[in-house]
Amino acid sequence: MNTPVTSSSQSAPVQPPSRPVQKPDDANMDRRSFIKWLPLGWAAFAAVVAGYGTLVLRYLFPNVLFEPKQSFLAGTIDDYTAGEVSERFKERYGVWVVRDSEKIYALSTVCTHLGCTPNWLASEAKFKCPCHGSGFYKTGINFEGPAPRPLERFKIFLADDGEIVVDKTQKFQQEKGEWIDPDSYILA
Amino acid sequence: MPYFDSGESLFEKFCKTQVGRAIFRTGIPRNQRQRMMIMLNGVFLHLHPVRLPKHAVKVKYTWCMGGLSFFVFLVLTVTGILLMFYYRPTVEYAYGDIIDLKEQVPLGLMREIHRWGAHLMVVTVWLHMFRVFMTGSYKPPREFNWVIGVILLVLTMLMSFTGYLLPWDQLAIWAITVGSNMAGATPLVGASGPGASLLAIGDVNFITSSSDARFAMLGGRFVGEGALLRFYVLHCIGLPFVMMIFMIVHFWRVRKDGGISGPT
Amino acid sequence: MAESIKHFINFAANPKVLFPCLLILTLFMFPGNDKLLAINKRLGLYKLWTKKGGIFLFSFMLLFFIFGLTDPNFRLIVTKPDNVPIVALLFLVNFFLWLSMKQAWENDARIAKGQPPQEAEDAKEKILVWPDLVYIEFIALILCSALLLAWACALPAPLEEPANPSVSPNPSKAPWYFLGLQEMLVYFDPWLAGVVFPTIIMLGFMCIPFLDNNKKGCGYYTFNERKMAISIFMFLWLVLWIFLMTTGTFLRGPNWNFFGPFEYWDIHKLEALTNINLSEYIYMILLKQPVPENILLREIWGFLALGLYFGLTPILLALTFLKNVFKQLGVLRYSIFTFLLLCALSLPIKMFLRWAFNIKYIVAIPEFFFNI
Amino acid sequence: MGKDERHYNINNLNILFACASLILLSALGWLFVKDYSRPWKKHQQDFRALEVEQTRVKLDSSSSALASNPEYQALQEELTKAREAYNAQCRQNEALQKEIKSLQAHDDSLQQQYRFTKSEFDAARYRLEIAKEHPGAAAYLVKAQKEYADVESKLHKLLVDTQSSADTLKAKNDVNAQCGAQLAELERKERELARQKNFLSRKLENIDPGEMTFVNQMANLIRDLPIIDLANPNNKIKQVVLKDIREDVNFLEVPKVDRCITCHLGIDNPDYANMPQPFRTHPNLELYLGKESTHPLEEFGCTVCHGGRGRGTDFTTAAHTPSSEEQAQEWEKKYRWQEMRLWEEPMLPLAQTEAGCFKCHAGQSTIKGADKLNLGLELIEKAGCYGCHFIEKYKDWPQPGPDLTKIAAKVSKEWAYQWIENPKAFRPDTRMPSFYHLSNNSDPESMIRGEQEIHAIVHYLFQHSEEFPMEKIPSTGDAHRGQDIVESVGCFACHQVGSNPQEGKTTADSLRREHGPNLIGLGRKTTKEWIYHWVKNPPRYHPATRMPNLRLTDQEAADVVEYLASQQTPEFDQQAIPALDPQVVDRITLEFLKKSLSNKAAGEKLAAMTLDEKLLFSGEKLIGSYGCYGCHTIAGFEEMKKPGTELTEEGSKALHNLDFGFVHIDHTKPAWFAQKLHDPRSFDKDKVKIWEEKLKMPNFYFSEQEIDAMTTALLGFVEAKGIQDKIVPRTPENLYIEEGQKIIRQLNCQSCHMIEGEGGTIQESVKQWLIKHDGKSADEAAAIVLSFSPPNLVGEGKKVQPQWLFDFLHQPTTIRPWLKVRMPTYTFNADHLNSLLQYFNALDKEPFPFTDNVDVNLTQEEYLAAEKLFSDEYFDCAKCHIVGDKMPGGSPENWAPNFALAKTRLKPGWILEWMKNPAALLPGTKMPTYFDPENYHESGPPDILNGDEDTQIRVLRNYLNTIAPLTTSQETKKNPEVKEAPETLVAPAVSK
Repeated sequence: MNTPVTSSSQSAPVQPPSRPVQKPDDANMDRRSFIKWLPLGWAAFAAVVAGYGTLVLRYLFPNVLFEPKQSFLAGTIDDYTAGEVSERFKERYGVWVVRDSEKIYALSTVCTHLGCTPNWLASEAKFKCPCHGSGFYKTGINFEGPAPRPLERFKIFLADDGEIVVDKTQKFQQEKGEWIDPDSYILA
Repeated sequence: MPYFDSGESLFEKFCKTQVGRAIFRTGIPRNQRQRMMIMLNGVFLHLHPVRLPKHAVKVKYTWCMGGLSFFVFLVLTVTGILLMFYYRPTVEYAYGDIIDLKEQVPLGLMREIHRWGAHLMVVTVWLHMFRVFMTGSYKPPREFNWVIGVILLVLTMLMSFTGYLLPWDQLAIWAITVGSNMAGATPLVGASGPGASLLAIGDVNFITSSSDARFAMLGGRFVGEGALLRFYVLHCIGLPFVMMIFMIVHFWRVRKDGGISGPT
Repeated sequence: MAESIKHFINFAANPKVLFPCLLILTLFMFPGNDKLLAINKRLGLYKLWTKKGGIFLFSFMLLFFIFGLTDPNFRLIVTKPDNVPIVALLFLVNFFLWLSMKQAWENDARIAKGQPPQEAEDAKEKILVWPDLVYIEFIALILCSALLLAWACALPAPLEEPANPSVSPNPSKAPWYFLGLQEMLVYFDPWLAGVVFPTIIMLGFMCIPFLDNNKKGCGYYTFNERKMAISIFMFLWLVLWIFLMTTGTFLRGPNWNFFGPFEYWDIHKLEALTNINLSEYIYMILLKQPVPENILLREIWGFLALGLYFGLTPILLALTFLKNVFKQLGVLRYSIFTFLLLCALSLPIKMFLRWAFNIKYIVAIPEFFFNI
Repeated sequence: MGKDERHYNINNLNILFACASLILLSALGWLFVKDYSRPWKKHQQDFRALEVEQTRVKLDSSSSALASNPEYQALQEELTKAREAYNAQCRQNEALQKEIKSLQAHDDSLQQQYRFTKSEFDAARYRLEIAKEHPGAAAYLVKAQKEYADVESKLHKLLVDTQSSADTLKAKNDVNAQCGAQLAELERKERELARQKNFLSRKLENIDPGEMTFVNQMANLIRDLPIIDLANPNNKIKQVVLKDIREDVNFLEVPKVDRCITCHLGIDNPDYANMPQPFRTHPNLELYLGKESTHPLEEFGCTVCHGGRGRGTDFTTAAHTPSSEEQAQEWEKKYRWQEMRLWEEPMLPLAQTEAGCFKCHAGQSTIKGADKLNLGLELIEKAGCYGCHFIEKYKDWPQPGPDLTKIAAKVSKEWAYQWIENPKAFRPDTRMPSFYHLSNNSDPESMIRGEQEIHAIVHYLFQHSEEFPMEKIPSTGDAHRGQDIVESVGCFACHQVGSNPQEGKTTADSLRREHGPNLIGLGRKTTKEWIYHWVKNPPRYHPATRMPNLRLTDQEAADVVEYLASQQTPEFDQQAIPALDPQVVDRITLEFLKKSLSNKAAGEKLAAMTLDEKLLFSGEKLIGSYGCYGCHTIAGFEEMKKPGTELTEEGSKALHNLDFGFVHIDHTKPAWFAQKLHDPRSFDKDKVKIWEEKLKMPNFYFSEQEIDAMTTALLGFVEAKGIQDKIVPRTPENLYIEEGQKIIRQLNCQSCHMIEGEGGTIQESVKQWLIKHDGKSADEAAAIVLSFSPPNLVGEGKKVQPQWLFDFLHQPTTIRPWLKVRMPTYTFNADHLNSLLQYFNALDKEPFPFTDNVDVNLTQEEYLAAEKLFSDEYFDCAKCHIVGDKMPGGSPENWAPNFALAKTRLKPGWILEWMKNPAALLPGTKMPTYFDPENYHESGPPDILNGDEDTQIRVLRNYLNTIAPLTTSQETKKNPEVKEAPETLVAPAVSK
């Protein structure tokens, strides 16, 4: 019984009746201990495996990002007068900040036709694309030329210190009915 | 033996020395026993059984596509390892390194072999699946191996997909952008997928563009530095590792499920 | 003459035309039941799966390509290095399709005569693997290597401008083997086309051995013994997979507009966008009243349609066309089978709804990105 | 059991398995806990609590301010009324609402149709264009044209429909909106008034769990839990990535990443000025970190100035450096701080923070806001460190010490001996360092040797001294008069007289006053003749001297000589001079000989040398060893390399390159530098060295304060790597400014003049003069001191014409005759003059060298008007200003420069601005403001030139141009003295 079984291939044929005997042996096992330890072991083991999975999952999300910033600070509400189309951020960030009578929103400066940059014509109160003549109202709605849809708006919100933040990662398209999203404007 | 019957060759003489015997146990297989032994003894040839029903040897039955897929995989492994010597997966260097493979690196054609090999592997794997379906070879007892096969097919496409980004050109990043945007639409765990807002609690969004399925894939909110590195690692280490494991199971199962399929 | 042929092909290549044609052709080429098989026989379609048929098939394809290559637009798209494997794939798929179907029909003829299939005949004889198989494989891989080396020498691997996240090429295409999925994006939202359907496809394929419990046809080419399996597979594989991929590669140009194979990819091409959601269709056009603000009320019709499609159709089918299948598979397998089948069929159905009624979404809840 | 081929008891194995799994599970748990518990999270939580408190306080004050705002109260009342009215009138109007709704639906449907048709129209137009492009397909063209026409008419019809529908809808909506218009307007007003409060309360809702809804509270709880914190945690690492500032990682430079703001959360928020660290606000946000400042956080980060390991997110790994031993111990307790040894650039200790400024501002002479660093740099200049140590910044500075090539004419051998032996004994505040009686040469043997060394050095110097012929002083002077001259003409700008040991702290002002030596004991040091010849023409004795010529007359010079020669130092005279000891001289000589010769040959050579030769030989070797030539010009050492190590990048020197010897101080760079400055030779402590190997750096006896400042400067001398884009840009303007600042610093201009808001040191001595000589009280003197001090040079480039300034600097003329202080004559070369001119003009961003021509002609009418304005009826300009040769009345403290100079001296544009608002150009000027800047357009006399202020100022300016400039001949007539001093054009009116 204490000799380790090293050559099972030879001993197995010699003792054919060993299989049926195994059953009572299993039955002899302390049932209470069987119930207690084995499930506990497996539960712990399963938890470990789940833990490994969680580990890998968490590992995929770093605590900091090295991506270039997609948002920028755009001053305070008082920096804009009602009815103004601010071109301060056109060059650097490709955004017009517009304040109308009740809200402020950030328009993309990319023409929805072929991606040119329209100009703001204050005297005619419209954006006019120099490439193919698409025209957009101050709201960004297209009304002339080949542009297929209105200009896009970017996410805009107030930061902790009351500064306006424009986040270019999220955009809102009028044709998808996204301009009613509270993230797409701030109340002036 | 009609072939190799021109007296004792130099190789045969070598096989008879102690060194030769130590390496080539069987020697040149000239008789039936030797032909069986060579299949049994070699670790590589052991992949095949000793004998097969005749239909299984016919190319018009097998199309050779499974074997070719494995062979192309090996070609891709070798060329891929060689390419890694010259390629740095950073946004600064990746594109220039690819240019240099063509312009400067001796036999930089390795890249062409690797790229077209990748396309070829997708094709051979698909055709292999096609053949297996047409011969009904997924039927019992080979159901499970078919499942493994489907996994391998998906892995092949993922391998190709991850490799697609590495040249870091317009073709690469936009193909991956289009492909990975779909991951962003995963229900519940994609920031632009249905149900992401259901996982928000109060005003706190838990699924955002920097914590969704797409991010896990790209390591960033858009295809950039992080994506390049992740795809590189998956392409060179992660996916091949997984694929190896499944291939081992696949081959093992081919043998254990009764060898190549055939009428029973 | 050549111009009008090109015009015709451009017209015929439009998915609106080609897709239904292919669908019907598949139905008859790979008849799923005896009735369809009879039609197939009457039409003599099976003759394609003979040597003569093969020669015809390949001469036709070859002629088409030779003719096509005289056209600059066709040449431009077909000879693009990354598209070459797809051209090759088209030939290969057709060749192997012909090869397998030829053997299948030959075997079927043998079985009809009471003989075992060719493979069974062959299998009686055992062959030692060394050297026959090993040698064949060796030669195959040598040829394959030769092909790869030649390919590498002949075609440069593409390298475009350096990556620029602010300039997106038009069209931006996914890698070619995913273009089927991208083509689906025209009809379904990304969460379906890009995530749910691929998952279902993968799982569905894995399910094949468990759903097809037809004992016959294991290990040899046959068509007659597994008509339905092959018919469905050909629909999935040839139409939904290879065809959509080919369309996405060759026939989709700027703005993801359709372009015939001989058509110039004009970036200004415009197609009227007049798609409308089912809810709008029902409320605004049929009922002539405002669309309700309540989402559930608004989309109730869509949900109803979906419920009927996935709930009622299997039952109806079980009572009619698929009576035998239902019997053979049992409830669970049958449910899974029909669910998968209905998913696969949803694409042609959605296409049809789009083309016939300009239906954009059956259920449209953009608030939750939930559009079907 | 053997029968079952079993060995272990399965139960035991189960237990083992369960235990093993549990152990693994707990290890995994540990892993998670370890990863999760990061020190910065605690800081962020603390900060949040602080933030909540802060916001609440602000909200309370904002609310109460709002509540007590009568406008707001009134608005509230109006609002209530308006709401009631709205509820009463508009809410009820259901029919209208319903109508609008159905109209809206109709309109929506029309809009959609229109959009679709428009889209169809666009497509049809495209098809028409294509059909036109293919001329072959005529049928297509016809079809396309028809299609196009159809769609167009349909579109047109729809457009009409849509517009009319929209109009109807708008009309109805207007009716509806009318009802709520007032309310909406009031609500908008309320929003505007209460914006601050609303914002604060919204913020509070976001950060204060107490203010949150229940759901948000739950979210707030779970968002920072482990694993879930991947999504959207409150606590997260914050960093700035600096593209322009690069970290040198040896193989290449990579963008710097600073995470300091992860814990220093209030750093750029002025609200946290009094909070405990790590939340305290950075001082001086206008200069640092603020968005409008010159060093915004986003562009500069933290560690480029402060040093440290920017990527570190815990206290130790950020490489914090304690300021003191106590702080180090406190940190060890509080943060388990350890020194971050494996980082080459640890944070600068708080006391030395300013060192960080130098690497970008190295070119500037005075770095704004870095007082300690400035002091350190000034000390380096004063002490002349660059004489022995090469420092890039000072590479072309003149030698700091006097020329010794004519020393025999100036001092005696005895004095020279005593001076070298202990300079401080003669002049306690001298910057000449001590070479003897130091920590490594105070043993008896060294003392004996030292005495003979000095003999040898003095011998060498005097042997090599050139002839310096001096005439007899032409007249006898008067010491009393001499003292008056010394105290008034401006000598005290650079010199002091008398034992005036450093009292209190060294400052920029105190250093300016010791620009030249303290004139204490001058009578003991040198001869009257020498002093006479020196003050009359300093460069004659010392060509490179920075001492200018004050254009003293012979008599004045004689008086000054008499006064200065009366300065004696009796104690110093009594110091004994040891006798020459030939044996020791032999030993010293032999030692030097042995370095180049074999022992035998050296002995033979020595034997053949006379004592004189030995002294000369060893004197030369000793001067070479001690590096005297670093600061002084000494014959025979003109081509020698600087004796000390280069200090240009001393602050970047690796710590292991500094020899701490057996001195037990902190092993840090600041500590080593301080120790070196405190006792330069202390690192020889307990070392066994021969004379040759000993440290040679002399002791300057710096005060602790000075050492601190100089340590700061030394720490700032670092390799300028990775900051190329942030260094003050190398534009020509900036280079001119830096060059000008350098000259100004070298010549100590700021001791007399305020330049760039700095300087005017001499005012103190002018004040003393006014008290002592004019009998003013201290307060009176303080009030008028500016009128008697050299002018403030703010806006000089804008003010004066370049040609005039060039001439003036070359040969100063009198502008303010009432001043006692004289602008001296410097020996400028053209380079200097150009630099100074470019400096002043670049500083004011003036075009240079050419300026616009200005029409200064006047019509008859204008001339008369200008004369009127000029007269005592109106502005009475001549009351203070000298006009030609007409002096104004009143006391000199109110006098102002001669108008006759205006034409050649002042820029016409400046005169206009000056008259408009003098205080804007020169704050505190005594020139009255005639035109009220607050109300400019009504400030001029209304009866002149129609009351047009611009014209009034212009004609006045043009009028000034008509006042004839003095010709040289006129002047010379009035000042016959000038003939005697031909190098000056104008004799200053100081003789009284």
